[in-house]
Amino acid sequence: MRIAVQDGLFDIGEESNRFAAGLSDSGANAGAIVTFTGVVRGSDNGDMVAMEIEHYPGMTERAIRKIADEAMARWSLADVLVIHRHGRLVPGEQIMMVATASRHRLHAFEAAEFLMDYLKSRAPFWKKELLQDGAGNWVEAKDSDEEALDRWA
Amino acid sequence: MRIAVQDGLFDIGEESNRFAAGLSDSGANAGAIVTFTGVVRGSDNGDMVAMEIEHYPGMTERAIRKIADEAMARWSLADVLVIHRHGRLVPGEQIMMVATASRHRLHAFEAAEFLMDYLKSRAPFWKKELLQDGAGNWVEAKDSDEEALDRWA
Amino acid sequence: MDILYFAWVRERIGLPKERVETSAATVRELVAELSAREDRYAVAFSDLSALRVALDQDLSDFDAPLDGVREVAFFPPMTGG
Amino acid sequence: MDILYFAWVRERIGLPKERVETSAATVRELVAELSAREDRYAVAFSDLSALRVALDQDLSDFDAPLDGVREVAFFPPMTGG
Repeated sequence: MRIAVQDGLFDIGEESNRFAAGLSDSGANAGAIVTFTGVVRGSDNGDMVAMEIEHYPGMTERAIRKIADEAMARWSLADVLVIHRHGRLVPGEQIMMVATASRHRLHAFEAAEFLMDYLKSRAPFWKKELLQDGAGNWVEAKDSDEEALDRWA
Repeated sequence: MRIAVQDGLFDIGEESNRFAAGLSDSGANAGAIVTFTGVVRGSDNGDMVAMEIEHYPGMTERAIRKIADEAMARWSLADVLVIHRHGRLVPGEQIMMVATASRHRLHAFEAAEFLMDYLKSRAPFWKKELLQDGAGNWVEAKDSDEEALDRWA
Repeated sequence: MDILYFAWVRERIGLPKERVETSAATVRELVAELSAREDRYAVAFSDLSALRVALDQDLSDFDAPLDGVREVAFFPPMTGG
Repeated sequence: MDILYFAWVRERIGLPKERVETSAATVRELVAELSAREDRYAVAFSDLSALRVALDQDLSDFDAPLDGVREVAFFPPMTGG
């Protein structure tokens, strides 16, 4: 399991290959690898210049590890990767990535969706949209993100 | 949309980066990218030396395109990628990959699962396990793979 | 009409492709005609529930008519992915 | 006890962190104590349903006891992912 909380960019391809190589080196014999990558979207009217992501340094890795441990306990997984950035990001940059590996595709898919649903609402990150006119808007949590957790209750 | 049916290896990282770059170049503004990669598993007793994948050349691309078009019609997708290999593969090599991109993570996840479920049972590929003693076993279709399609009916 | 065989159907019949002159109206009639020809066909076609058929590269079924069809393919359930 | 504030809670209160001496028994009592101190606290804590609290870096709730707790953090619902 690898968890990285970082301000720098990461390379989707490099991380995907490293995850796959790790499986092969460990003899995990996993047949299914799922990745999810989140990318900063531009606002529909184009007035967002950047996304600022604040986090809670002591708690962030701890909360993510708890979520990843829970995924390992619920599904039969050969490995889990979570990368989440913080700081100032511009539209088009990747925010975060999860990867899961399992013998069976359903486990890998469900675990990746579970990780995403929990990272959205239970990992201590807060997004602020920085606009062209200098204003900043805190992104509000969506009811639908909270409701997504019901699926795993 | 890109569909590739090939006997050669592909690089998961390179394909992931190319897919992400294509989204960015086209201004798709997709916030969510999901990939699935299938890897040849070794047999539990280690006696499988290779997996031979037969396909139906004329029909394969046509069937995959139909499945991908159906995914584009059902979900709001910015792009779809399907790569599927045929020929002789050894354990640890990747067999196939799908990637989906959407504004919303749920669409990207569901479409990727849909593509996988249909590729398993509706694209004309047949797997044969080649064993150490020279024998070859055709892999039998699983009831569970056929039942997985009910979810999308 | 071209007839194609894949996977163990190809192995049991012993060839990947052949050209057949037939007046069969449906896939089922074509199967009966081939099965009557030689034992290897009868063996390959003995359990139709274990077989799939494609007409001109689209999945179809055994009761489908053959008018205008140029290519028929027989194979076991697919195991891609 | 260290008290941390994040996102708009931090902005409204005007600082990221402070050390507070308190005899509050629960989070709710601590919130009442802070809110009585100055208006900016009262504003930030005016709607507890819009806030979350973590005790020693674990999510908790407003009725949780504070005995032995060294770090309390207040913030809006998280928006990661």
